[in-house]
Amino acid sequence: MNPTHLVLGVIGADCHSVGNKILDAYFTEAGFHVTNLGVMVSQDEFIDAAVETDAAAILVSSLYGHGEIDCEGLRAKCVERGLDRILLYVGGNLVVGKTPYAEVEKKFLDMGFNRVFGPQVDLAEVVELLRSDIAAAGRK
Amino acid sequence: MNPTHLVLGVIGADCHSVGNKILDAYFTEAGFHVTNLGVMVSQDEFIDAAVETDAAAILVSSLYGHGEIDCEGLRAKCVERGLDRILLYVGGNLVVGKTPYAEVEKKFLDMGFNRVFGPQVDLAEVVELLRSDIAAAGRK
Amino acid sequence: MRFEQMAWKDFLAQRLEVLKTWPTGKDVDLDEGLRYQRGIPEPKNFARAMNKAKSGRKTLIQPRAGVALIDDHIRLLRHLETEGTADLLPTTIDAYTRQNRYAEAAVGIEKSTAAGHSLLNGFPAVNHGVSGCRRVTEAVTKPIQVRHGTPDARLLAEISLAGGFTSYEGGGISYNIPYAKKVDLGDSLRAWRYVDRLVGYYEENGISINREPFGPLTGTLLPPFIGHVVAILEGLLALEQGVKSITLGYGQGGNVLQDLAALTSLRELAGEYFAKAGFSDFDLTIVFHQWMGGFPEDEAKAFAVISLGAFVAAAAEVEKIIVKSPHEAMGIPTKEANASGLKATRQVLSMLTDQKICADNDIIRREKELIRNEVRCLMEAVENAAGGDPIQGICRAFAGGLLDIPFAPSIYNRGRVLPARDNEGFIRLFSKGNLPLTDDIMSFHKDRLAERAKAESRPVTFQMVTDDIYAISKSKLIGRPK
Amino acid sequence: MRFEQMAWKDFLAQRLEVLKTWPTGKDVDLDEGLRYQRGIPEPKNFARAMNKAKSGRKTLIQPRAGVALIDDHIRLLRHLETEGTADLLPTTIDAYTRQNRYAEAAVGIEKSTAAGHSLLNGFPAVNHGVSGCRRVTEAVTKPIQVRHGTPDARLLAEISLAGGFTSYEGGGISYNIPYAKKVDLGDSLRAWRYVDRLVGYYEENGISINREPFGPLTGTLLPPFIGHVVAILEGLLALEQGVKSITLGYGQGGNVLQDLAALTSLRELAGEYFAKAGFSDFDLTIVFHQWMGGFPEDEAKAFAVISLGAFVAAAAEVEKIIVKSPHEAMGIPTKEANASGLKATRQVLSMLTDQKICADNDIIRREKELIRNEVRCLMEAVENAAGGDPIQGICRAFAGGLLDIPFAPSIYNRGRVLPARDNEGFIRLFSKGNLPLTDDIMSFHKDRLAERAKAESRPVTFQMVTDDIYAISKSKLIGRPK
Ligand code: B12
Ligand code: B12
Repeated sequence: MNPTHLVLGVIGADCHSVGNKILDAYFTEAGFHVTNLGVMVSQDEFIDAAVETDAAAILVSSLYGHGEIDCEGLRAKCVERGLDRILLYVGGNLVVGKTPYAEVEKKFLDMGFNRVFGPQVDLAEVVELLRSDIAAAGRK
Repeated sequence: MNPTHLVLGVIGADCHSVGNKILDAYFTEAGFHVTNLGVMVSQDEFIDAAVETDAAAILVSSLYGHGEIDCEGLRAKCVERGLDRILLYVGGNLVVGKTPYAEVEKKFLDMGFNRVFGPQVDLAEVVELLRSDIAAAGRK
Repeated sequence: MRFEQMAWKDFLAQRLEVLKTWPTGKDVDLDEGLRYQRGIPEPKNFARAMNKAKSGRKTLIQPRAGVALIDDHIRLLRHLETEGTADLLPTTIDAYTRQNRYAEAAVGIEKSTAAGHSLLNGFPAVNHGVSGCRRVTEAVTKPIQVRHGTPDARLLAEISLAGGFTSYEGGGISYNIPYAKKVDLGDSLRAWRYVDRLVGYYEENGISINREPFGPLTGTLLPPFIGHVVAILEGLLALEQGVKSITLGYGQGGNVLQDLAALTSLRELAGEYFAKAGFSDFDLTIVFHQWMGGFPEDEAKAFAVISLGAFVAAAAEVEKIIVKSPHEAMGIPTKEANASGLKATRQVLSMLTDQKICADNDIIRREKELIRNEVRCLMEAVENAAGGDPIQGICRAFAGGLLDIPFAPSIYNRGRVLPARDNEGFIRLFSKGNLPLTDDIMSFHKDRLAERAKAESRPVTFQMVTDDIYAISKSKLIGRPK
Repeated sequence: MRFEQMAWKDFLAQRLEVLKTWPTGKDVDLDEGLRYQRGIPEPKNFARAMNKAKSGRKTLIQPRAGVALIDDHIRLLRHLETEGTADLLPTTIDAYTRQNRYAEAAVGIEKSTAAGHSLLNGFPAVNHGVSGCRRVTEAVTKPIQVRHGTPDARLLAEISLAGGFTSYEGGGISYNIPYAKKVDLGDSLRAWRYVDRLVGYYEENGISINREPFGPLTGTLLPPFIGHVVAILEGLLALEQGVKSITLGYGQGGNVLQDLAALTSLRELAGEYFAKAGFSDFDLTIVFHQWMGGFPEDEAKAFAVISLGAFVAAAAEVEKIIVKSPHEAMGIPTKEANASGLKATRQVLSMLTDQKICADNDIIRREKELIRNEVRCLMEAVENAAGGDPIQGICRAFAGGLLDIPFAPSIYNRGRVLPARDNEGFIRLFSKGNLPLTDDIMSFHKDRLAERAKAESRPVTFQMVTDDIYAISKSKLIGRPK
């Protein structure tokens, strides 16, 4: 069985690399094939890599506060590029300033992300969710 | 000119003696004649001392939180004992728990105190107020 | 000094009277209490927890907390053990109960029920009686202690020990002089002999109950040696009555090196004096109290004071730290504020747990030597005054000012000692009153204060003391002139 | 290595290009900028404030802060200087500006105006231009600095210095490797040579501008010597261009003794290397950064981390401390949260100001010696790689992994160094990558880590590193297995 492909990266002009390295290690360890684009990744770079690897999901990080600006339109661009079933996960310190999680979640769900995570998320739970979301989406 | 007499003490079962010693020193220094009853003073003891010294004001401290219970009825008792013009000041941590000052002030003004002070009060201001209140009350 | 246990028949005779002082007293049955205590799971035994902390070199955290009504009190404690991760729980007793004014406590309970929130500054355990106490101690999972300030705490001890508490704070000096005005010192010492005898009886019957004299006293610019002498004397009196698990306390003074010296010397000196008096079968542990004087009103600043206290506890490797809250300056904390003090403390402790920090240096050694000499002066004076009877010795020492606690409210305390900080924030004496300190010692104190006076271009006066009292609440350690 | 100033005509030629990179560049006039700076009152000069802190043995406090719009930014800074009692003010630049993406910053300004709150993570100073900067610097009473993370910060420097800022953070290594992905290291070093030359020009004309290389780098488990080498190299490059007031930084590592050793050795070593390179006319000061890694989410715990940092700053007697807020783990702080971090820090500093605490002991000496040897290894390697040209040396050293910053995002960084904490929380190396450390040094590191591995019954692996990265945010210093 081929491992499921994921694309991972930190969007925009964001340089926070520590969490990214940990996510890479964690999802690889969990059995996924991770294409890690590192920090400062543009929407197009995410999509190119997803197309290229036939990825089941794109895992977007944003730590530095500009997530709101940087992530806008990603879903539309995915659809445009034919990635209509791809899962979009996003996590980190997504907006500027300490903000109730529910508010942040709504904002990013509305933008078309499938799941939204705060910085204190338990990665084991993310892996569970990802597996079941992928299964539900009929991919493996 | 005779110095104005004050009665000072910590009401109820309250043992906080540090502020009391400082208040004693401060008002004495400011030129008042202070009868300091120390800690754990009952309403009757306050009134006895005020009667005895013909005091212009009673300065009640309460730090330990039971101020609400301990101070109730002091004004009525003063009137009963013929001290109808006496000034009643109260200060300290007057109720149980961190409470907005305005709320505490209202509670104690309603009980018949002339002025109500929090623990962070500037004593110089209190002396000013006391002087003008005494003058206004037509005493010296 | 001779140390003798109270005769059991005297104890029992007194007991009849004690239990009559409030209706809930009749529900206390010594043997039933012992049986009940035997059923308490070992991890909930306070004495055992302190002992484990010592062998595991852990610092346990404990808040203060108490409200008028049982259900509220339980909710409060549960919050402190879950959200606050308290290792040890308290039940702080209200101020009426501390003065045996149970009728007023009853009014407080009524008014609190009516108001829907606590109008009492603690838990009125005597009024709630044995069954009320058991509801509390059964509702929590951590060892739980009675914390109060009661000169005559005999009935409270009977009820709360039968009620499942496994530690009891206080002592005949430390719960009289700072907490009362007119209670005869001999009376409180004898009342506490009764309490210690009661704990000794539990010990003889296989139930270890921790005892903790109250170290910080007035919490206000207390030079270490004064608290240490009181702690050692109360320790001796407790051991005399059969207490085995004893925790001596010291309140943060604010100068880190003085605090470190004080904490190590307390452990060493107590051990030595206890051994010299012939005691060997005891388990000595140390508790550190975060700053006991006036706090800054601002919560961020209060967190800073709390964290600094936690730092000292970690550096000194004490077994327990009593934690303050960011509401300290303003009023009894909400359960959330109380838990947040615990969390800040926990964070500092766990970040420092594997570190060894400034355990020893020349200044610490100098201060330890000083404390040792000061303690010796006072202990000798008490021994000389005792004529064999320690209680007698203590009463005479206080009467003559050989023992004297700064700023205390009791009329049995001379109140002639005046402390002030030196130029580095060490607490020194500027007036020794009648304390039997040698000229050498006093000239050290005076020189250090002269140094500060010079730096501030003003004489050492009561104004300096006042400035020092306010200092920490105004974001300083030393009350310098503006 | 030879140190040579950039030729003035080269500078001016470059300058023409730089000022064209965004429309606001055209408003910068060097001479007018000098005149403007001459009018700034002395107490608002940052270099002077740092110098006074050194001679007066004071630790100044400074927050980070920046929002998109000028008026909001002013309100924020004023709150920090009044309520927060900040001694020094910042203007933190947004992340688009840092990447010279001014068009995106413009979008951010628009969206922020529309939203009524800042959608940018800092102040877009280039977009606001000289006049916008002057509005800010004139609105405050304290010295004010540009804080950012910009590999090519030439235009920002031109605008902000003409705009009245008197201190400028950053450097060609420290504002590239941790902050960028694909910016050529030689390019950023040359861009910073321009910035330093600009500052040197101000100095030559009687305006002292403080320069501060960014010490903490990735803020994540950085062994002191790596940051020190970068700081010393950037210091040398700055002095080369005529900078006089230089502040070197170090970020809290978490082990108190290692932090103390790091801070004293940074001052000593920098002084020595600067002198050895022939510089004498400089004013060196030290800045300490409160914990730069992941913070605990809980605000009480964050206050504890903040207070512990303040403790170290006080014990080390540094001239400046950069302060975090209780919101750190969650997002850019509100002005209230930011001020509360300052207040907690102030409280600790002022309580410790007259105290001397663990300034020196055997462990501190051991660690200082270690750091000195490690720094020597790396500095020699850079010198050898330099062939006379320090910029060349630095580029070659990074290419060969002789300099290597753990966890950095830049492709010009090898990223093969892996640090982990030892059993007492000291940061050690478990993989040195290609760092030119001697076998002696590495066997010390390995022994210390082996000790921890043994205590935890597990090997030293990447899991241990991950555990250590999370540790402080999970209330520990060392990431022990459960
Ligand atoms: C030291 C201290 C103690 C010492 C007291 C030693 C002694 N004998 O004096 C000890 C440890 C013994 C103690 C015991 C208790 N304490 Co106490 N104590 C404090 C503490 C930390 C400092 C008090 C102090 O000395 N401040 C310094 C002096 C100079 O300031 P001050 O007392 O506030 O007085 C000034 C002002 O209030 C004002 N002022 C006072 N009265 C008046 C009157 C007038 C007219 C005016 C104008 C001004 C004025 O001027 C004074 C001089 O500047 C405070 C908290 C704090 N402030 O940080 C708690 C505090 C007062 N204690 C408190 C409590 C509850 C108790 C206990 C009941 C134990 C408990 N449940 O925790 C017992 C009391 C038992 C009893 N019978 O009274 C609470 C009160 C809570 C509330 N009101 O909601 C406080 C606020 C702590 C807290 N947050 O829980 N305490
Ligand atoms: C270290 C750090 C830095 C270092 C980064 C070094 C580097 N190259 O990595 C330095 C000092 C360089 C830095 C710079 C800046 N930083 Co910074 N930084 C931090 C800090 C303290 C820790 C980040 C970290 O490494 N955490 C440890 C890792 C393991 O956790 P993590 O990054 O959160 O990642 C985990 C989770 O978020 C989650 N996750 C992340 N992405 C995703 C995606 C998915 C799909 C899932 C499921 C989970 C997930 O899983 C990860 C692994 O557990 C945080 C605050 C904090 N957390 O305490 C601020 C913080 C992220 N930084 C912040 C800011 C603003 C900046 C700056 C813009 C400067 C400034 N204005 O203050 C610049 C950024 C410039 C740029 N171009 O990006 C802000 C962001 C504010 C906001 N969102 O409102 C923070 C929150 C601090 C603050 N409160 O102000 N920073």
